[in-house]
Amino acid sequence: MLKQLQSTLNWRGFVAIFGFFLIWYLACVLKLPGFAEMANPLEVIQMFVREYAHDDHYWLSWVTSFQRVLYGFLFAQLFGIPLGLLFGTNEKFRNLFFPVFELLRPIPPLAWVPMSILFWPTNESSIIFITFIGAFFIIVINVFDGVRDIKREHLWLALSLGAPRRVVFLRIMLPSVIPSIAVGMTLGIAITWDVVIAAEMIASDSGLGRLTWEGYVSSTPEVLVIGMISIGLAGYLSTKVVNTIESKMMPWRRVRR
Amino acid sequence: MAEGAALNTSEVHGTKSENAGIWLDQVSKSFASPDAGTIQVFQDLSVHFEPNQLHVVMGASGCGKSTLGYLLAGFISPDQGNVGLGPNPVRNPGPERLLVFQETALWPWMTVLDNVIFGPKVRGDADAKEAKHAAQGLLTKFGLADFADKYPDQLSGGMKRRAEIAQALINRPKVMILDEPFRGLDVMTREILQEYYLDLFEETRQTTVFITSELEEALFLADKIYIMGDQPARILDIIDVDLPRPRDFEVTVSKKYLEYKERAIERLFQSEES
Amino acid sequence: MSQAGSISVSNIQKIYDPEGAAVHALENCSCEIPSGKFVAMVGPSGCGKSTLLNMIAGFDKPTSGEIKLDDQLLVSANTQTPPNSDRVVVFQNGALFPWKTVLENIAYGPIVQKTRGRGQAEEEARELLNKAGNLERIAGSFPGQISSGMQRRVEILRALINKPKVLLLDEPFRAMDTVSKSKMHQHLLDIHDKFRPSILLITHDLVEAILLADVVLVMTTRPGTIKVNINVELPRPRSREMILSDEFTELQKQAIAAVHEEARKAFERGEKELA
Amino acid sequence: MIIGITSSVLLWYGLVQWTPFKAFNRLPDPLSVIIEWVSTDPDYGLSIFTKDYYLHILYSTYRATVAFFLALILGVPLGIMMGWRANFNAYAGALLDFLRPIPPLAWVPIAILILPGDEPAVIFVTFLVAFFATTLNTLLGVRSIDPDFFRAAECLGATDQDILRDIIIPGALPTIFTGLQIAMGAAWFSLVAGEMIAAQYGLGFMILESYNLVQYPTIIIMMATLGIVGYASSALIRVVGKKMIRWREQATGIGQEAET
Repeated sequence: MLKQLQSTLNWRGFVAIFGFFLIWYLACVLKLPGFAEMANPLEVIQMFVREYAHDDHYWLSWVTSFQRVLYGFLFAQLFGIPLGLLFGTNEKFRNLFFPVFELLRPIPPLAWVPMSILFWPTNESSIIFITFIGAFFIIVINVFDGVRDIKREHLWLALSLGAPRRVVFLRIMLPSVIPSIAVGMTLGIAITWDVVIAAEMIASDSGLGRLTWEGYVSSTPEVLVIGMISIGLAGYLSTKVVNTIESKMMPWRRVRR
Repeated sequence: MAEGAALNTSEVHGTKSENAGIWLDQVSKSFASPDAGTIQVFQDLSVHFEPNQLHVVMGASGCGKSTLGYLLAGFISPDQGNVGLGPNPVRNPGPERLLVFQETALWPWMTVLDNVIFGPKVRGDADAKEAKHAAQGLLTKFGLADFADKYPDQLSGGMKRRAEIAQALINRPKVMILDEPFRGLDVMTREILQEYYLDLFEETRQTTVFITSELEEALFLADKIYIMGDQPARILDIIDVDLPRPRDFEVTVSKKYLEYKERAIERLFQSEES
Repeated sequence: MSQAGSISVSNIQKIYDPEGAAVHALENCSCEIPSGKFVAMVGPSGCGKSTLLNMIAGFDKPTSGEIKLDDQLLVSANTQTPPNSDRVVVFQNGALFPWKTVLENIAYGPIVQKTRGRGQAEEEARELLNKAGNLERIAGSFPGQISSGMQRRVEILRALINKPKVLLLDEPFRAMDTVSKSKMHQHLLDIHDKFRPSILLITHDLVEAILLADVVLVMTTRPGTIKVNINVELPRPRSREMILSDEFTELQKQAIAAVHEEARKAFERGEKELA
Repeated sequence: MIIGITSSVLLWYGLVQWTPFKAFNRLPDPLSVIIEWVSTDPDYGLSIFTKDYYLHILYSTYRATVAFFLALILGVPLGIMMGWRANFNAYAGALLDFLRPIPPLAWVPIAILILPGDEPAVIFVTFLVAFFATTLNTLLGVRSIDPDFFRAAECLGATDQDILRDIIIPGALPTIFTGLQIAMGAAWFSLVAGEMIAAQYGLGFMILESYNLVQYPTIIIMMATLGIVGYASSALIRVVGKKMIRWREQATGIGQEAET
């Protein structure tokens, strides 16, 4: 954490990020090709302070998107973790259904949009479903890999000390898989935001994704940029929260030298 | 070795009479290999490890030493033949034959103390307080009293190995099997741990099968050295090591030690050439 | 083969400063590696042996003091001669390039130094493999396909083809079993007899050190400095039977006395630092 | 395996046809999908016998390929420079870290705004995800190279150019290929969204369009096609990777040679 802070706070990093904004500003002011209709950073800030910082509609977009991410993410955990465990521990079940899972996995989550809208009664539930799909496959695969990577020595040791099956599952297998669950969570939260934003642009009238898209449609590039930055910030915050939860889940990793 | 343990070791390891010999009788074992069909690791292998001795099984890497350990511990079963402890055949893992793994098998998500009391706790043969007391006693004896509440990854390699030995000993096994327990440690730490283990053994005389690929380690510890050759694994030679006990590192410069060493090296070279 | 290659280390001090806690790795450390001699350095882990070797190789700089190669300044606090093929390192965990064949690995030095063309370099590499005991059959193998002992031999050959003045061996036989190790000792002794480079060998193994070296340097625990300097006057060529001689035993006793005290100090400190 | 797949398809059929749940009844059943897919005269105009079907595949594949190779050409050198030169990494790494939290798909509107036309915009967002994956994995690959390899090369007299050619590129290659596979998957992911939002051809576009035109079986056909094409493209990368990293194969495939 501290290290990361140091590396982003080094002066070269500042120079690079400042340079980025400067080029953006100059491109707009000089009306370079493509930038004629673009807003420059100062205009974006002005717009934000003047019209958005106090705007309920804007903050509601945050809440809406966060809710969708949260539900999609939680459902993906709720179904993904047990399914991954089942694939990992039950050979019969795996032989039966893993191929089906593998057939569905390469289909990009957003391709599910129309089916989801058809199937689910409300727009909200269909967006949550697509979000769920985005994280679900990654989580299952990670948990499954986690089960397969359990060190056989860890299981043998428990067995030879006389542990019953239930204890082996709860105290040896589950904790072994936690790091893989954590990896699935990190990847999952990033992809969830990605999916929510796209789904909102395609099939919703609310949320940060929609806000950004409307910025484009209504030719107010300031809004478009505000939307993007908000989404970036939201994604960053969620990742931080997820990382905190992960380190709480693995106290033994926190103390690693 | 750290003093000040309130615990009497015989309390922990049981009395000598509880120790038993462990054996393989005409054991065959093969494994499926992806590119070479099946590999016959053992064919009609018979070995008898007598009680109350420190047996060292020594051979080059890949000769089937670990498989031997796993068979004795009951992690794998022979295709043919029998493995047994005292008069009884064994087929499953059990707390009377405990194996200390190569590298480390401490569960990283449990503190050192939780790792050590796992056995008594899950079997329910001691109440929690009793188990904790015994574990703390052992940890103190092993110089790990200050580390009971740490996680394994906070320990140095040498400490992990000692914690693992404690994790096994608390269950009062009749036989200890150690599969290259000090591998991967630097030589100096290794030597110190060898002294540790030797002290422990000389105190308890617990039946031990110690697997290693290091000749120096074998000579320093053993009552008997079994030199193993491979494909299929067999015992090439058994050396009775008649060096005085208790031993310390002075012994490694004695004439007798060096003669044993020379003989063993000869034997090992021969086995490679054949 | 260049006949020079004497290293002189004088008054080296090295202080690492991670997060403000100054760690004195080496203090007042001086020693000599005479031209063509085999010097072994033993000491507890973390005593700064590898640091010293890295300085000679040109990977690191001292805080003060200097190291000279044939009376030329190699490193000091403000000079650092970059690594070069006159001082080649053989690494603890092996550093053969896994994506190049054995032959390509050995021929690599002359090719990148442009002292020889590819064809000629590979020809020489092949010769060297043969001289080292009919190893030509592994020329086309990748390092991952040969045993770890064989990998070490190839790595030493990869160094030798450059005719280095000094060969720096950083615990190269660590984690090998007794038989492979014993064979490696013989190979290394042969190589030293044939090519006569100066050799600095870092090891934890006393028997290995005495059997191979002309001089055994025992280092203290951190901050590292030379504790004892043991001259090994066993005749050459040497063979492993020599470990049975009284002379050897006597040397071994000397070394054990010096090393074990330091090892225990280091061990106990290591445990304390963790608590 | 076959039982698993068959029973799943049967379950799907049963749910759509025989259950009283409206939600399921609205979906197309597998039989009608397959009939439509292999029909010479499809009801909704797209089957394996129609030209348009392949046109959509071609469009999507073209976009994914262009985006992928752009990502490869820009991402790999950038990743290498970042991994090799700490100072360069201080600039580029900070900028990348700064931009990365913005999901690639959030770039769609701005891409349409700035770039001339929808086509470059779709390719741009597809490129963007692939680019991040490629760059970061290349960086990881370079960092994962054992530092002793660099030192050994220096000892042997290698110049920077030699080190780049003989150490960095071969050493990072396995990780680069892992990255390329991830990049390919991510590219398809973005492409579909991009096509849904701003394209007139392509699989993603057709999925949404079929929904608007109430041609439900076509949606499933397009989804399945996407799955197949996506899978094939990452399989292709895997095969190329295996070919290029021959030493890894051999090192683990064949047993250890005997020692003298």
